Amino acid sequence: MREELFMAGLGGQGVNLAGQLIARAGMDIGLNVSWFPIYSPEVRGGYSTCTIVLTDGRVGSPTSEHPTSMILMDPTAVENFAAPLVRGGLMVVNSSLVPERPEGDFRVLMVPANDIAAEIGNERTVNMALIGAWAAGTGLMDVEDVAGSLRAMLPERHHRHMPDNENALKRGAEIGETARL
Amino acid sequence: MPKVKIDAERCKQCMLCVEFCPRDSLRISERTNLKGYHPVEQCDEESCTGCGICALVCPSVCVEVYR
Amino acid sequence: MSQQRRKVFISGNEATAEGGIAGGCRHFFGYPITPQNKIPEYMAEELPKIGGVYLQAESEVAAINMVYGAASAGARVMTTSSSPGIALMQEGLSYCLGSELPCVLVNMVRGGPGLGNIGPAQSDYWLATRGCGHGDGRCITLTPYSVQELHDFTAGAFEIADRYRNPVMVLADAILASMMEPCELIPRRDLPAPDRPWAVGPHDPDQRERNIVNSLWVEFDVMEAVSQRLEERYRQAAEEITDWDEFGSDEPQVMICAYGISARICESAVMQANDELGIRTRLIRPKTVFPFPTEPIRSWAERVDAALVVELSMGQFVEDVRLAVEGRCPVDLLGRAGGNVPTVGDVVEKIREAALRAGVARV
Amino acid sequence: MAEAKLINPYPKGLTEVEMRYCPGCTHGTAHRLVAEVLEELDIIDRTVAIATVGCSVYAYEYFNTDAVQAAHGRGPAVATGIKRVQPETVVFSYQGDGDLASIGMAEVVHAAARSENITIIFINNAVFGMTQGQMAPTTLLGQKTTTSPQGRTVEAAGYPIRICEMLATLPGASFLAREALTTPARIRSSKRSIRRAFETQLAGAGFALVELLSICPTWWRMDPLEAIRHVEEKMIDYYPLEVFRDRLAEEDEGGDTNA
Repeated sequence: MREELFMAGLGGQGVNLAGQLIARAGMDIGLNVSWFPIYSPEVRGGYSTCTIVLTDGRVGSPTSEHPTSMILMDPTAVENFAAPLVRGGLMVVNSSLVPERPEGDFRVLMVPANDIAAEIGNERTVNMALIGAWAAGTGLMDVEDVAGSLRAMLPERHHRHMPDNENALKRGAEIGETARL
Repeated sequence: MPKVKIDAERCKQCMLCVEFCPRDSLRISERTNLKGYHPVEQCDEESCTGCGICALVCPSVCVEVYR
Repeated sequence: MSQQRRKVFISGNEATAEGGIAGGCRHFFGYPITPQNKIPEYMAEELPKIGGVYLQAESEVAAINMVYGAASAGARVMTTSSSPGIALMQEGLSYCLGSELPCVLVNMVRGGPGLGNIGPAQSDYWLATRGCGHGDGRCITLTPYSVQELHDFTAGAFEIADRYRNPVMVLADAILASMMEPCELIPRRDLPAPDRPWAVGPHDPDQRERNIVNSLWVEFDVMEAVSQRLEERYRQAAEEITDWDEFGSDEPQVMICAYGISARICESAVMQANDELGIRTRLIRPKTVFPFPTEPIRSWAERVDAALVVELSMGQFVEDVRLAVEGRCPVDLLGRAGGNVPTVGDVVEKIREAALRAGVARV
Repeated sequence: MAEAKLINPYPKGLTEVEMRYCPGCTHGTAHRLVAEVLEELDIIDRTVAIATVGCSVYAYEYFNTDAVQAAHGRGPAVATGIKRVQPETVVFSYQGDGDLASIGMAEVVHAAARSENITIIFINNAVFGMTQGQMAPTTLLGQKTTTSPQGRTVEAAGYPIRICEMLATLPGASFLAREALTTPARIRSSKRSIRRAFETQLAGAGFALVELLSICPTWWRMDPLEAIRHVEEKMIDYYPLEVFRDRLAEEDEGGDTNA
């Protein structure tokens, strides 16, 4: 298998960290992985994108021309980056910010990530809801595994956020399950 | 008797020792060293007090003072 | 290695810095420049913990001369920078070469000339393999293509530098610097001091003559003898440490030559060409570019119908490939610049064109 | 009367190699003073001399210590590298005015700013000697050189740089003195400052620099005595002889006050 995931969002939305988590989780379940970022020139507030390759073979190129899945976190991301997604690929969209469902020859998961985070009461869990949906939607990893990798990545002082993160991952995964049907 | 010995082959005839000698006991010699300089020599052992100024000002480090 | 390697998920910059520490580096002198700033930051954090020294120099010029001083004093020492900074270091590097001082430099190449940009590039190929100051000195140049290799090559560079009494440059790029991958870290350990009887420092004058680190040889014959000694050393290095990797078809029609990040892209392209296009393709990937793996490239050139070189520069690496191939097969170039990187599709298309021209593929 | 005894044995800090300086050039004097200080402080075997680029490029042949030849102007950076690896080593960089005040300005300023625990011997003879008499950053206004043939003017070349005064603005500079290698008294005073500069390093007190006004009979186109007069009459006017900073002494005084 070879999954090429492309993620895009505004700086500050935690795009890169979320991407690193997915790659790290992939490594933890025994896949070969890479994570490659492209930042816009502004250090903060600019655009963030990253590409994650997950494969049981050689990673080869860490960049991707035609991603097999995408996580797009805001309207600009959908507008600018959706086109190269492969036919039949999976697009995870933050529907809290992108109300209109993108149309195309691909599967779409509308995940109200900001709303989920608000309900959980922790706005930093937005990207966890999206990751949960992606994980379940691709069927590549269980959210429990993702949570385990997150715990390993986070410094001790942030472990108190783990319940919120796990909650958001699960809520996202529930939505993700629907795409696999 | 105080005495100044100058390594004739190292002397470059800069004259600083001659000029600064308070007793005028040094002079340029007639002879020529391998570099073509006329090395300084002591001309007046009697007047030398062994003050060492010649050695102090010598940039070629070629003056020995005996006292 | 007695201790187990620990597998972590880490950026190229961090893997490089940790590789330096694993290689025995306890002295780091550097100056900030994107895209390698994570390395000095990492060193500033870690070296004091293990009794090492991190010093931010006032310029790259000063940094390389601090390296020169530290190497003279017998330390395993390194600096890291990116293209314009490495350009500034050329004089000091030349002194290291002339004085035969082991030291390690890492160059995370970015777009140029001039201030260029901070995108990935391989356009310092000539600088690394031909340049390195004036005169007849050459830098031994290693070209990692993954985070793991950045770590391993940087660690190994110190031993190579000591073996040949020569600076070693690890030549990578902005992508390798910033990307993250799993990496098995070489455990940190205290290495014995390198054997450098020529190093300066406190000594008993009855035990040895005074040591002088110098590259001034006014007499022509002496200077020529130094140049001949260096040349002999490079010839020896060519025999002993020339390294490369190969991947793909065992009976190739097309040979691709690429190093570093370009080789990563080519690896994917080779898989596609073999599996989807049915063009039998093999990647030859130098892990050292000075000394250059002339032999494998030459020997495959005898057997393939076409060669393709992929590099992030306008045709620098290709010259070494052509020197190796010596007309045995046509050599095509896919060169990108300025931070742009060819896609896998671009490379596959080039493979197809090369195969078509060589008459080994239709469509 | 007892037999006369040699009162100035050849300094152990110098090798037997004959210095290749022009007749009268006070580089030789400076070398001797440094060598005597190294011997008196008993640090010859743990000193590394740094020879830089200029007339004193061969200093590594003259000082009887381990030595490193450094790129033009980079002596303080090389000294920093050595000192950071071997804090127990005494390191000094011997630099002329072209080397230190022109191409190497950044290195010396930042070494002082860091209070790098090294010693700099700075020879100021107001001219580039090795490259045949060109204008230096310290060339006096009106002074003729091969690249200021009509005499240095402010319009064309600005003002000469006073290194000690400039470095004195940096708290990291722990010992700064300007001396002249002209008269016997001044040469003795020079040696005191050189000794103090090494003592500063030995005490771990940080950056020390001694500027020595020197003569260049060849490129000043004067005989050595004229050249000495020129220093006395012209150079000292612009470059006053002074101990600008002596942190060890300040600390001693501070100690006395507290006692």
